[in-house]
Amino acid sequence: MAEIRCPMCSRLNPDELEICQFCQARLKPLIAKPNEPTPDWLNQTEDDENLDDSTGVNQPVAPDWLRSLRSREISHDDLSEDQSMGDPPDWLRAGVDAPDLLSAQRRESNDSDWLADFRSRQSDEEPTETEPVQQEIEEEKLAPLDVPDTTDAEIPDWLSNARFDNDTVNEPAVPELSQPDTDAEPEWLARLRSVHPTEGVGQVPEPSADKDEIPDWLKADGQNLGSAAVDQSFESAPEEEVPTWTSYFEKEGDSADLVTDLNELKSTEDELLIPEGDLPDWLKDGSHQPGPNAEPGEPEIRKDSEQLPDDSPPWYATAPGRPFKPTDQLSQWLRLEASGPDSSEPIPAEEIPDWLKADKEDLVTQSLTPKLEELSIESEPVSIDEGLSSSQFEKIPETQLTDAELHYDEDKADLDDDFALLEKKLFPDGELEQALVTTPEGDDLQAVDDPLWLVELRQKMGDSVEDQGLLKVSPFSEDIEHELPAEAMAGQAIPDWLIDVHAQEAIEHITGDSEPLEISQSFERDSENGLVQADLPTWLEAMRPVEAVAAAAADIMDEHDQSIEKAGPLVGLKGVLPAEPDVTLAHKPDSFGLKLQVSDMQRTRADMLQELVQNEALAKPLPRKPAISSQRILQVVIAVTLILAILSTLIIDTPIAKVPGFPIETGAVSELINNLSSSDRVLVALDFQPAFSGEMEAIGATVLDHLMLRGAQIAFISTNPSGPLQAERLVNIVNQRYDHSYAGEQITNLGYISGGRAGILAFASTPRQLAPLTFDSENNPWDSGSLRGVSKASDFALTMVITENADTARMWIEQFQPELESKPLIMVLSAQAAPIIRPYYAGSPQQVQGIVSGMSGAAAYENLLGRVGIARSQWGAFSLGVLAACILILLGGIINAFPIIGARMQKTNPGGDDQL
Amino acid sequence: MSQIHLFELSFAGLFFVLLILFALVIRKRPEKRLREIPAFAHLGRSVGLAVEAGKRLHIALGYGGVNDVQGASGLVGLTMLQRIARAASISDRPPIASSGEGTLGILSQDTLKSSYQAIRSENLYDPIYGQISGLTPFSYAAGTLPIIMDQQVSTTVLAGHFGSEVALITDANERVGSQTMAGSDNLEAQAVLYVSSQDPLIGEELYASGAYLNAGLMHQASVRTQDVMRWVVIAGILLGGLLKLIGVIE
Amino acid sequence: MSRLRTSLSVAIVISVGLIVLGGYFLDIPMLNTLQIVFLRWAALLGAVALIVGVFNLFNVHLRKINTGQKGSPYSLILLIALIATVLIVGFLGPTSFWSMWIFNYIHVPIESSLMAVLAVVMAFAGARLLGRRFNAFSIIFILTALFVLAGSISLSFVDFPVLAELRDWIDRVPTTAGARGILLGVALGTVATGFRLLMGADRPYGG
Amino acid sequence: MSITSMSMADLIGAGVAFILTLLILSYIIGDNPLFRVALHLFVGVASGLAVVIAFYNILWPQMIQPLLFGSEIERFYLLIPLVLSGLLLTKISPRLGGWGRLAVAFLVGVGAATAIGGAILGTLFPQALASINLFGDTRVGSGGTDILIQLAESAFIVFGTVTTLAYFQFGTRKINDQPAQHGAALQVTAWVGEVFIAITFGALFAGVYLATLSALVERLGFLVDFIFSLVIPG
Repeated sequence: MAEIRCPMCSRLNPDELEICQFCQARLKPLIAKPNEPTPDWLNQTEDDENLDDSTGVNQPVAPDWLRSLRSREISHDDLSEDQSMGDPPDWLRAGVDAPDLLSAQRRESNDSDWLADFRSRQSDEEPTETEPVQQEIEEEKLAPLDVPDTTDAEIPDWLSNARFDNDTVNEPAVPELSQPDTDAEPEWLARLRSVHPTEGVGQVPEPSADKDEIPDWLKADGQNLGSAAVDQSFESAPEEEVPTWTSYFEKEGDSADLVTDLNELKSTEDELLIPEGDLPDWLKDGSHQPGPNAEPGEPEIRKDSEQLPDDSPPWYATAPGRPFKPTDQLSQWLRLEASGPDSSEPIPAEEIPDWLKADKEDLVTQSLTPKLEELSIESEPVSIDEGLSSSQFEKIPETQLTDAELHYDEDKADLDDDFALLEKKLFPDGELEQALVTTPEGDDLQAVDDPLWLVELRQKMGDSVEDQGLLKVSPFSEDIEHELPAEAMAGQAIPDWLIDVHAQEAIEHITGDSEPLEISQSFERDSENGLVQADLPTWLEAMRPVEAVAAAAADIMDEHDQSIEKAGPLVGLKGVLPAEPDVTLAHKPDSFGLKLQVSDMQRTRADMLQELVQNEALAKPLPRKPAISSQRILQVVIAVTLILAILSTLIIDTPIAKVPGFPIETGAVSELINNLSSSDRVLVALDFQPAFSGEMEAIGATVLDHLMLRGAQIAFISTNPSGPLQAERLVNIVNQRYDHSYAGEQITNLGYISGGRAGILAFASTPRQLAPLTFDSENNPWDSGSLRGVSKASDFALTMVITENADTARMWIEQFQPELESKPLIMVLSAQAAPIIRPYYAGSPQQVQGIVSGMSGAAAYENLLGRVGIARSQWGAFSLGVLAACILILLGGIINAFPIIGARMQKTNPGGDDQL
Repeated sequence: MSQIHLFELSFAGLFFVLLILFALVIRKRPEKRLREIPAFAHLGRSVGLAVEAGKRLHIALGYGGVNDVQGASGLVGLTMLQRIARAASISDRPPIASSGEGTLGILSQDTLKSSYQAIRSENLYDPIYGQISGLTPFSYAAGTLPIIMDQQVSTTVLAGHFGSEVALITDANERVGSQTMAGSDNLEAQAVLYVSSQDPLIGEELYASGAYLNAGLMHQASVRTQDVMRWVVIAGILLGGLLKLIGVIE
Repeated sequence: MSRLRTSLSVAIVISVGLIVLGGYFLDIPMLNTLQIVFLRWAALLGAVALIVGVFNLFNVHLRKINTGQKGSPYSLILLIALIATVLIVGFLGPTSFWSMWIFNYIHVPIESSLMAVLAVVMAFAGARLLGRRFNAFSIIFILTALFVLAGSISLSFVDFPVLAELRDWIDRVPTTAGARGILLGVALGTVATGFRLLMGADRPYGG
Repeated sequence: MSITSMSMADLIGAGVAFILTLLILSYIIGDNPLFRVALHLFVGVASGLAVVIAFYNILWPQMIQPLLFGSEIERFYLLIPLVLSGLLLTKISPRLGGWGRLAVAFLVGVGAATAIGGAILGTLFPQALASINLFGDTRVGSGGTDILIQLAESAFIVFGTVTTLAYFQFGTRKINDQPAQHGAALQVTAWVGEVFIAITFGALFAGVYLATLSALVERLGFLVDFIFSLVIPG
């Protein structure tokens, strides 16, 4: 059975557990539902009715929330204040949402990589989430950085990631650059990324605690599968796989793990086929009109951009056109794979879609937005690439989101057919599986001229790794591993303007009349090339060696002009693979001066976030308590003293106690009982907990003894489930102790009436209905038994309530006594209830005609009857115990008070309430 | 029915009318300051600290039958449960409610469910968090001890009908070093809690918890109504005593 | 559907509540009869709720066992005890020998032992009070408690009749006064709570 | 069952009770597995007893029996509670629980009304009247004391009741940027009220303590008796 490591105590638990069996911490992530509004306590003063209206998704996380917790100044409505401080720090929740994953991450080499935790958490979480949640997560990450327009969620999360990346240097940037993709990526990708070579797949947590066996990515609803799984596998999948595989290669050539992961890869085929309904539009278009003719899609794109918030960045507005490309290209790429090496024929017309050309304006804006800013901020030659790549990255996912949002409902009907069509187009005869598992095919690789480094790599890994296919994919990974791809650079180099830029500015840039020279040039170059730079599929971008970025922009362009791929997946694309010299110069990229401009405030916030998230991820050791505290010693001393005091008197039966005095209310009881005749029926409400049997049986037994001496017919009733059994027990005790033989008709156990006060009220008015049968349900006492002729409360000559509970006593007084019509009601009470009930005896009109209370009352009553019962036999021990308790409480109080008095003495002005 | 019942009816009527009036007034002018009750101030902090420390909050609802007067205190406890559940919804250990009566147990589950639904966090809900730990007073107390000792409880809120056995619960909290805030309708329980709880709620204070935890407009209104009716009762007692003394009424 | 249930529930609460309440205050035979009927139904439902409660208890501990949580062996003991009790007492009848045996030798001893533990726990709490809240009220509390305790015993070697009288006075006068004040306050709170429920402002039943 | 087996059963029972008592008392030293065992055993037994007794005393005689063997009217009368019980039972399953809400609503409705009625008829008026009646009270409460002293006592009780009641006052005068507090007069009244509350709780605590101590005495007595009965048979 796979196990999950607890995030709190880091101990292993069976993976079906939701709560750690050692520290009770939640093991499985709780995933917020989409559109989670501000928790009610953000706007606590609202009525519950208004709650649903409160959408707090956009509430920025307020670190002050924590500050307020730490600060000790609490006002009386602190709760609401704390809560209204702002959104729950979801990133804090994130830290615990996927604890096992966090721990898994921790076990990885990069312990300090809190961002990796984040990413892996997300990638595990997202598949079960939908757009709003992604948006939320973006905000969660951005908010602590105090980004101005966080609430509009206009800043894509890749941006925030990029920012974080800057803090973590050795971090391969591809994943966070493809963050929008990971937002929607299927879990197998996440697993590929986050799974530790030494871990089984079984350790992957299942976000939703309820559904068990099914892996998350299968549980993921149509939306995810539609918009996430498919897009991901097409767009970001290759890009995602790369780092994982390389990490495998560099960690250990563990073929077993590779196979495991390959199986997962295989399994994703199903996932890719699953999507139902909610296909993003661009996919639908794709399925309707294969590949190129995206013009129909064009209005869609416009529509999207219109429906976007005005302040959404230009690339966002123009994005929708983009996602089609990778899909199309991948499908083509797959076809190429299938058709083998000699498929090096020129790219079919459809492979260079017209809309790519048609999209010029978009592309301009895409490259423009970043570039303008760069010009304004830091004029580095790389800026174009940054602009392109960075703009490239968020287009795809954001569009998917938008489209999914826009068209989920309306298009649901056609989607199935559309998708069926699409499936046919994309993966004929499960080529995808083939493609995914053995991509590219061995002989394909032969066909493609192997670069030197690839040969080296094959020599290095070839024999150890069983799966050739995977190995042969490795060139890309090798490439990536050694050299940060352009995106990485761009991603790391996301300048502040991308965060701080106001949307309006961005839009101005799109529609700006004056275009700087560089841009127009780049655009011309693009158009000359026929294939627009910005249209390189992301996975293809990932393959571009870092030198492409490092070198001057002009050179890069030249490079691109030089080489046209003849075969393989890149067939027909220009300058996407670097020339060999570049590759052979593989080395870690220098960290260029593309620095993230972080203000001190942002830095401190980021540090705080990092610290908090790390703390959250760490298992919190429980505060070690001293083996035995002084208070515990005091408790034991009290116990021992008490027990010794009592035992001494019980064992050595010394008459140290005098029989207590005889209270007037107790005398009233014996008087009333003395007036009873043998034909009189007495109702005994026996309503005490078995816990009090020590006291109540002592008191009750003696009064019951008196009743039996008078030969009264006794009927027991109780509002306490165990009451009837108590009655049986008490009768036995009295019979044995005082040699009575009360049984049969003399004793009727009416059992238990439920409903408390209501039950008593009902019993008072209609006793027959409430207790139709005796406790053992054998006979009906009302017609034949001792209660013949009794139909109402007042038919009882005397009612006696035996209880330890003042409330129960009051219930009987208030509900039953009025029905007694001046028939007496007497109380046999525990010492704890007496003070509250005594006024009912002393008061006028007198509602209780007599009281026997406590051990003292019982001892006095026994004395009155001339019996030595339970009370008198225990009276000595009891008295000594009470005395010991008094002394202990007094001494203990003084001992505990001294330090405080001392402290008070030292204080010049002692504080308010505590002031004596 | 006797005339005295008309008195009682008119008392109830007055109470009801005032409740409505105050609700309307508060809707217009919300702010009305309540005297400080340390327990509620501490509760606010306890919730925050529990969330931060990854500990659990435990709300003990007692065993008062809902179809009874004693049930009222349990229902107040449910209001506190609702507020606390929402407040601590970001905790990785959701609050747990224990009750000692069937209906109260059902209600605690319903309350938790609706609280989480209100903040769209249904996935936080698990019936196990609204559990019945025993069906008699002492078995309830006994069943609650393991919750306190094993569930990493940082604060226990006792709000409901208890008996003197409540000392077992507070002592267990003492042993695991967790805080207790406690109120009950039962006098014996109150007496015990006055000694054994860090933050006792005396008598009526428990019933004002809704207002102190901002549970809604009606809670504010009912606190104001209680304040007014309090003086009605006081006036009634003094006036009645005076009239009785001078023999006007028998 | 849920909304429907909610509004239905509120309607039930209000109508039933008003009928029962009316039965308390008004002398209308129809109303009084309905009140009694509803009270009896409530008593029946209370018993059914008890059964639901037992199932809840059962589920909670069964789940503990299934998930192998901490303390699951104890849960197993609890379940065995529960089932055994239900079977024995259920089949043999509550007054049968073995039912009484369980009650006399398991239920009562454990419960009264817990009560006995309270004697130590409360003495300890009393001793700690001044350490926890050192103020005038705590001191008054402790002194009162000590006087009442000492006043309720009569030892041959320590006998202060004054204490007994003092205890009697404390019970009769200040305690009565304070208890009444508290009870009245609690009653006011209870009425307010009741009205909130009747108005559907508090809906613990969900919705 | 024969006498011998009974006595044997009782002997075994006493032994079991002895052991269980020791297990529970061991909690005084500290929490331990044996205590836990006894605790869980108790919860199981107590709950089992409660449910069986509820069945025997309420469900069987008041519901099931009339439904099975009762007249048409009885059955009709029980129709609604039967339906409500069915709904309530759906609460056992989280899935079906939705409609159980209606049954719970019925209980809450009755409970709310009982709470109001009980509090007003059962506490508010009786307690207020008791305070009022103190003054016209000709009979002497406890012990024959002089009428003036009794009047003074009555006045003192009422004073205590009023101040205690005033202590609970929640609303405060709104004084800007000052902690919420009562006016001077009310502060004094509340302080006096709190003194009465402290005295009341002190007395009640003592009462509770006496009850618990008698339980301790009874338990220790049982242990001693059991040991003696083993050491000195007969």
